[in-house]
Amino acid sequence: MKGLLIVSGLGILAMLAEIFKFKKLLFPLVLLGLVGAYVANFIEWDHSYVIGVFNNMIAFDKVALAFSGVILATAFFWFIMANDYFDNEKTIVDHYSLVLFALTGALMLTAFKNMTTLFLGIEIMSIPLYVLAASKKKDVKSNEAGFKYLIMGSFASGFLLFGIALIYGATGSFDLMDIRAKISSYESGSVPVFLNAGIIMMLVAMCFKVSAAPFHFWAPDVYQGSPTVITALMSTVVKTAAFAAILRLFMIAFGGVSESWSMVLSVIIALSLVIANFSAAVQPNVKRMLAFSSISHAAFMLMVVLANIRSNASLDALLYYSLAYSIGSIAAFSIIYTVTKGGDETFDAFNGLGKRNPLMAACMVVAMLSLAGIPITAGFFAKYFVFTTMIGTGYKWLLILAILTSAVGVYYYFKVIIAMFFKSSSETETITVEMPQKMVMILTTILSLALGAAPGFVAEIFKF
Amino acid sequence: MLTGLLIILPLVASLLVFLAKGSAARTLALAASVAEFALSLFVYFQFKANPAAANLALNCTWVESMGIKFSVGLDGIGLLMVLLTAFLVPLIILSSFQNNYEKLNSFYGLILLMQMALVGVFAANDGFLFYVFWELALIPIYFICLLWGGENRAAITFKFFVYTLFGSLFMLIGLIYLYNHTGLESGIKSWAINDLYAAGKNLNLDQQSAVFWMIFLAFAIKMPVFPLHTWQPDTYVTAPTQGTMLLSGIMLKMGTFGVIKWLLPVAPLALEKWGGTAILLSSIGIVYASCIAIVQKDYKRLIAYSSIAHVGLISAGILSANQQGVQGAVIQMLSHGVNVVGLFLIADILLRHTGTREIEKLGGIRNMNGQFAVLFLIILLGSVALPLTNGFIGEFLLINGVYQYSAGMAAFAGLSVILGAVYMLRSYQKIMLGEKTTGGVEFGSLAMSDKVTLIIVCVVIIAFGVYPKPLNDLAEPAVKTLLSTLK
Amino acid sequence: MLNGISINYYLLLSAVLFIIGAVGVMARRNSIIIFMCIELMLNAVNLLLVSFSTLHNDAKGQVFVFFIMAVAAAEVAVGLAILSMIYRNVKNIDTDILSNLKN
Amino acid sequence: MIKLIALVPLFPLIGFLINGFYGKKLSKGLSGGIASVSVLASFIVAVLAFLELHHSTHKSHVVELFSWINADSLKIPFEFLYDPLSAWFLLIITGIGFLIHIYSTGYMHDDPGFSRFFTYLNLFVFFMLLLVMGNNYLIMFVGWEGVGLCSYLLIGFWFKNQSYNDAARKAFVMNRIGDLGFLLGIILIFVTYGSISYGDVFTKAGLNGNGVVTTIALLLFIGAMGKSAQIPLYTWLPDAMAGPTPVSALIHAATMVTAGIYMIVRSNVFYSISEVASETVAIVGVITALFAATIGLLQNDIKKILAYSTVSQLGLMFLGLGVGAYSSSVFHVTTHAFFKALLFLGAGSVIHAMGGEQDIRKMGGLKGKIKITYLTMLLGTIAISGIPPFSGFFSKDEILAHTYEHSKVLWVLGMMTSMLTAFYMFRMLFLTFFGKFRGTHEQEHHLHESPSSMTIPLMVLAVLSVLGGALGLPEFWHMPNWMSEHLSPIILHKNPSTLDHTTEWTLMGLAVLSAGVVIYFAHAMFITNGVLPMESEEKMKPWQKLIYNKYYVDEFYDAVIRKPLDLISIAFYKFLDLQVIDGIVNGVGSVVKGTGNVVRLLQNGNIGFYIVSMVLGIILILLFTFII
Amino acid sequence: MLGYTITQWLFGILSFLAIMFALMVVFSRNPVSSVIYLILTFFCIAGHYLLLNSQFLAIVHIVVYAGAIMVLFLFVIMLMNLNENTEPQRTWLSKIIAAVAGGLMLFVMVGSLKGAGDMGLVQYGNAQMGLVKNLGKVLFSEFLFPFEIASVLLLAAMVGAILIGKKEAGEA
Repeated sequence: MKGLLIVSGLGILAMLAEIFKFKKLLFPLVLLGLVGAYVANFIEWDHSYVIGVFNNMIAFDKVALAFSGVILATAFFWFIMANDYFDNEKTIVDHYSLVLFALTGALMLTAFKNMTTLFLGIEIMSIPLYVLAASKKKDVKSNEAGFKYLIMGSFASGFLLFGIALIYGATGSFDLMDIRAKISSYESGSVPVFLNAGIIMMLVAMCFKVSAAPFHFWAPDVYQGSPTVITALMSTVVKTAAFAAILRLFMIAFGGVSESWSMVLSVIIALSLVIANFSAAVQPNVKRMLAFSSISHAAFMLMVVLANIRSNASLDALLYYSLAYSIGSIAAFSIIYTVTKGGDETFDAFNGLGKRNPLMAACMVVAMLSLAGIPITAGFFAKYFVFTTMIGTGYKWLLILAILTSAVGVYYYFKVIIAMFFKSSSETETITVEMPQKMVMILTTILSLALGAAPGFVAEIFKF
Repeated sequence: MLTGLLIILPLVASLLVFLAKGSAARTLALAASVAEFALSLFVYFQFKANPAAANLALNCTWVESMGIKFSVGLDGIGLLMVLLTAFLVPLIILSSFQNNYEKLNSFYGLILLMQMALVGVFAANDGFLFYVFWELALIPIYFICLLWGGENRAAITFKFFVYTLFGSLFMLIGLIYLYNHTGLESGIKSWAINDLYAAGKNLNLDQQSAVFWMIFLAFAIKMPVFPLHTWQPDTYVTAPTQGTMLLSGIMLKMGTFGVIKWLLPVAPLALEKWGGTAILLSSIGIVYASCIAIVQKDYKRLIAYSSIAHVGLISAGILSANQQGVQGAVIQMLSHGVNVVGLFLIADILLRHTGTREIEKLGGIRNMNGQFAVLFLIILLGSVALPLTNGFIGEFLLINGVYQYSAGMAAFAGLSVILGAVYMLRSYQKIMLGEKTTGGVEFGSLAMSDKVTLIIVCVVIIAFGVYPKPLNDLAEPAVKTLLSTLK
Repeated sequence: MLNGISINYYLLLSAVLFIIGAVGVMARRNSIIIFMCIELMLNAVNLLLVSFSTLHNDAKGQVFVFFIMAVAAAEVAVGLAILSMIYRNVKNIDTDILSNLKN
Repeated sequence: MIKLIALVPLFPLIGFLINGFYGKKLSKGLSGGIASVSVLASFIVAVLAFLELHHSTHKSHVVELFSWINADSLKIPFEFLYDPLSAWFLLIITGIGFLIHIYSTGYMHDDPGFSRFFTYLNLFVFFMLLLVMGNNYLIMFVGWEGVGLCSYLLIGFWFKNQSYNDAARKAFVMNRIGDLGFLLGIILIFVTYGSISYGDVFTKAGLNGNGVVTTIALLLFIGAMGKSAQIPLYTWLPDAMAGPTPVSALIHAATMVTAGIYMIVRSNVFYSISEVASETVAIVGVITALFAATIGLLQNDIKKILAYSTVSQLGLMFLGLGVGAYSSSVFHVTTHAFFKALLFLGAGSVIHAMGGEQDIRKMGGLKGKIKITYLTMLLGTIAISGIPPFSGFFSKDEILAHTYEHSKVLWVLGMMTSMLTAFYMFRMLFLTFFGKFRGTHEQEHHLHESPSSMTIPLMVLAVLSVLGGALGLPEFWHMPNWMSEHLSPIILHKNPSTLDHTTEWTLMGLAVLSAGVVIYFAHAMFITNGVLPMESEEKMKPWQKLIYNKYYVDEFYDAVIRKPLDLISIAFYKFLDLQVIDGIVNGVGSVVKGTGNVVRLLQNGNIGFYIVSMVLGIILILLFTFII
Repeated sequence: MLGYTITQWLFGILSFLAIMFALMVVFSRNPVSSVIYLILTFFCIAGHYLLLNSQFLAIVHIVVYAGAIMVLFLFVIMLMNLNENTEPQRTWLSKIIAAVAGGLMLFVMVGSLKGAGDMGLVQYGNAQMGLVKNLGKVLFSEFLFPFEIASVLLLAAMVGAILIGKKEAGEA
């Protein structure tokens, strides 16, 4: 809870900076605040409320804290990486506050206990992102990205709301616990049909947020058009939050009626795996490639939701996966950000990077290996956890499909590596990296190796 | 403990080498690998003196919650494989003295890293650890091939990488499946090899079959077994000679070793049901590859195909799952490792001295360098399994083992005895004999490092052909215990 | 005492409105109209919520509608701002023009 | 001495190593000397050991050196067996071997590869000794393939000539075919009896029924076919004449090619158990004998003639084995070793004199020029033609006698063979040494008798081939047949001749008579009428053409085996491997890309379309969840 | 009349109008008229609210949508003076597709929403429920947290709008 308050407070503080002229201090302040929020999480950990506050509107239980921990950590790195995105004197404050507000929304999504908070969380997270996506005002691509994101986002929230409404109609409540109780109170058969309809619609809406096929269309365009750092934010923080939300929603509210949505979900996963990997394989543009890859990763995480939502194992899996994926992406994006400053976002931008900046190339290799899921990077264990959760279930075909497609996945991740070490580029002067980005690269690389070396801790987190 | 050292040493060495500059890296790498060899010898004598007393095993917890342990140890077979690795790597490094690569430090660093992973694979006693090392071995070799390979290397090495990765993912699934069935009574799941064995035995036939094929796929691709072999010739040809040596000399053994240690004991029922099929595939591979080898133009490619043939026989022997077969396989793995390294070095020497490996373009080298011809001949005889060369011991045991499984299959597989002679002698005759001198190029005398390498190889070939007892003494009891677990 | 109307009619009505909105989004090229259609969809939802809240005789539904309104307002504000910016840049708000990001 | 029997193979090995490593630096005399002495040394050891064995009552001695292969039940020690059979072969190998070494010092004197030659030769002797001394089949196999290797090396000794190399390779590969059979036989023996040491196997031989024994025997015989050049694996031997003549004498006449006979005698138990096997042996043997003999009739290359006669003689020996006359066959091996070595060396000396000319059409009237060679070869020819009391007569007669009592048909064929033999051998003799010289002038000037280093071995061998018959005088002469007595310990089912004397005498008479007639005929043809072999094929009658071209067997093999193999291989490589299998693998990749490029088009950047597809997705989902 | 009660008549008429106007929103060429039609739709919906005893909500609805949002729309349209039928039309094909999609969607929705009958009728009994007093209670007790956090939402929207709207340095 305190974490949430601190972050939203930071947002407001950022706006005050405009008035009281301490913009320079903002950067350190924000980092400090994030650390503070993190600490707050730790303090709350032991005596974390399982029952929510504010009439059970929101509850920072262990799961919530864990996920918000992931989000805060990612955000921490993100701010360091993106620090020179906030250089423009005029807009610095707005950017800071918007990002922080988005973070607030994300944190809400990890902890909501009520449809209202879910809905508000999603919107609070999305609306600033619509703006940020469009924040390169002179750049038509950026505008278009923001616009598309906005239109499709609100269209999706339309369905979300319709679903909520139906569920409210069926259960007479917005409270997840009540809904769950009500659902379980129905003896089978007498469940009003439009309850399921509502669940499906919410599922659809959430799948849109995590950009699973066939609701993924916005992702590539928006990822490409937005400023790289914002793309990074979307593919890490937003995704993690969305998954925390899905986990919560389906674990608490709809866990009881999984048969009504698991079939649909399996199809969605299969579609996402195929479409994402296949179109990523032929992408010349790195950011788009990563967009598709994020879709396939979403599919992997959804598999956990599908496999067994109620077990600790799947909690571990999802948490670890989002952590590994976020760190990997941050590393990748920080490098892409540096490399593509020239403007060229195709793979050729990486040609000869192995010579031009070995350190960066090495980090990129680790990041790519991690995203591709090769030992002993974090990404490997992430996939490993997914497999372990999946293997018991009846979705063998999905497992096989996942393997086949992840073999395809290796292809496009290695295209980067090949470009870096194999292709030679026209310009040969070394690329210089600013200190902050360098720090992020190194730290994230080390982290993804460390997580890979010692993945045991996640299992220790949830013991209830 | 000692095994742990065997794994750590190359790792540390590789890091040092990465930091080293220029040709210092080369010497350092050689020194390190020799040290590793010495250490492995020490381990060998420890083991020989008293297998029980020799403190080889190393068990530390890695991921408590998932039952993953960092547990390594060596039985006879593993020790042999480690010895092979430790013996070949110095040779490989030595053989590279004549090639002037750029970025020496990364080159040798990667080789040593590879060695670490390989030793790990051969020593792992924990299913998960095994898989991790297995994948780990893939990365250095990928970069070796990608950075120092021949033309069109990007596509080819990539194909190799994805192909093998694809297989090993299935293996992972198989292993996880076993893992999920461990600890039925204790309730505590574990990756320990014995638990996996037990879990495997408790499965019914269908489950075992599934596991069998999933795991076998990975190994079959690595070896490679027909018809999963098409990545191999291209990769061998494109890779730098040292890379090829690593691939064929040691890495290939990962597959066969895997079948012995990680496949036979976990799925005995499936083996009875499907072993025949797998053996058939292997045997087809033998004849098929030998035939193809006959018509090869590029000598390196010829060796690549011959290697497919050899490994086919090995896998057939293993899958026949009897003492002679498996022991023969172990022996043959060693011999093949040594011989093929020799052959690839020869291919490299040919290229360096004459500028081509095209069999048709070569000829009459015997006139120019008799010594080379003799060494070549000896290695060649080793690979056609002439008695009193190391190749023969293994081949005899293997065919013997396969025969006990099915006489017809043995006869079929035995064709390699003939075909091997055909393509090897044909190529030897075309390259070395005859009047024609190679396009007027003077072949010249061998460089010291090459000469030393070849001589060492030849000595080993003959020594273990005449007196294979040390190898057998290690292999026999280990194989016996392993097979006893199948019952 | 007036007798009531089956909830199904309200469901039907709001579904129809919702879908008309959706069709609008699909069928029109003018971004502003598209926006309005989205508003229409939201209103359909509102109607549904209100009818449910009356059905359950429970005010939560209506309260929720307030939040939807707030969000709608916010979205519109941001959306129109973005649109006007786009208009400033490309002098056009036709969605088909805004399709440079593709493939 | 028997304890030290291991010395016998050791000496040649040492010789081999010395020559192999330092041969280049040594003077010719020295390296040749070392080689010869090493063989002489082992000969002496062999003789001493032989005497010891002869006097001792205990007839078989096993000397274990070290344990070689251990795989659970399969235990293969590296050990030697010294019993009458191996003892006898030791004598032949080392004895003849020594003579031929001496001869070679002269013959190869001007060759640049002098020391290399002796290296190979010593290696050969070593392996040959291993072959006959091993106490189990695998060591025999070691020697078996070892001699194969040496024969490969020696046939291709002049490696600059690719056709020689082809011959060498052909020999090796054909032997390999046989070896595979042999190897499978060995394995079957192990699988059946759980051991491959002679002692264990032979004691258990009868136990497992005839079926398996037959299989074993036939598999082993396949090996023998390869090594001893029997149909269908004989074609390598004539080509093997590409090697230096001493090689032909030692390897392709006296020793290596008789390995097959040794093997079968060694495993006589199997053959005496299995009717089928021994019948096969006999039939293959006699057919080969006749077949090769006919080819011999029209050959013009002096060495080729000898080669075919060797093949046919070997066939005769197998006939003997087939009809169970094991000792007789060994006897014939011995005598054949004498006179065939003699003949080859003689031929060598002729070639030497003719300055490398091998075509008898270019010779003639040499008897005046090279007397010793002529005389010795004459004796050899008489011996092989089976004229009493020369050695060939006795051995051949013994075999034929046994054949007669076994089956008349085979006997007839055998007789025909020996008649043909007599004919073509005398044809060769007459054409070479009689008549007038048909070569070029410089050849005529160049003609000279070979150095003593070559003639002495000739003389020794001549003596041996004259007196060799004493080793096995017919029983019915009431004289001791030393050979059969000597070998009796290792032959399990002896079949002493049951013929009555009259038949014996008639057979003998017939043999002599026929030989005499044939020789007279030959004389009439080549001396009196001075018929010469035709220069060109055109004038030949069809049957002559057929024979002259060796029944086109080589061409046949080429068409039926070699070419198809190449074609299949190319098909495998070019089509199956590159197109189909790899095609599938790469196909997967391109499919992925193709699909990717299609899927990519969905991303057409148009919001309207995106929304529509979203809606369609939802529709489908709802449809499947609720309607259907 | 015709066996229908007043309410049912009202419901019917309002629904009919609402749908009519909604359709007009979609189909009318001129953006301005679309706006007007949308406002009319909102009025109908407000009517429904009244019918459903949520008087306060109805007022707020009118104020927020008709009063604020739609005016904003109108503003923007004027600003860009799209006040004529210049909007390029979609191709017939895509229009048809859209229509078909809509039809299908209606079909499946109705299909998936049927069987709600057992929920019973909407009873217009409690006239108190929709009053400010009532709603206020719920809003400030149970929904306090969302109410507060909604301020963040609005703040974010505001900042966003400003960020987008304000002139950058060096902008005309």
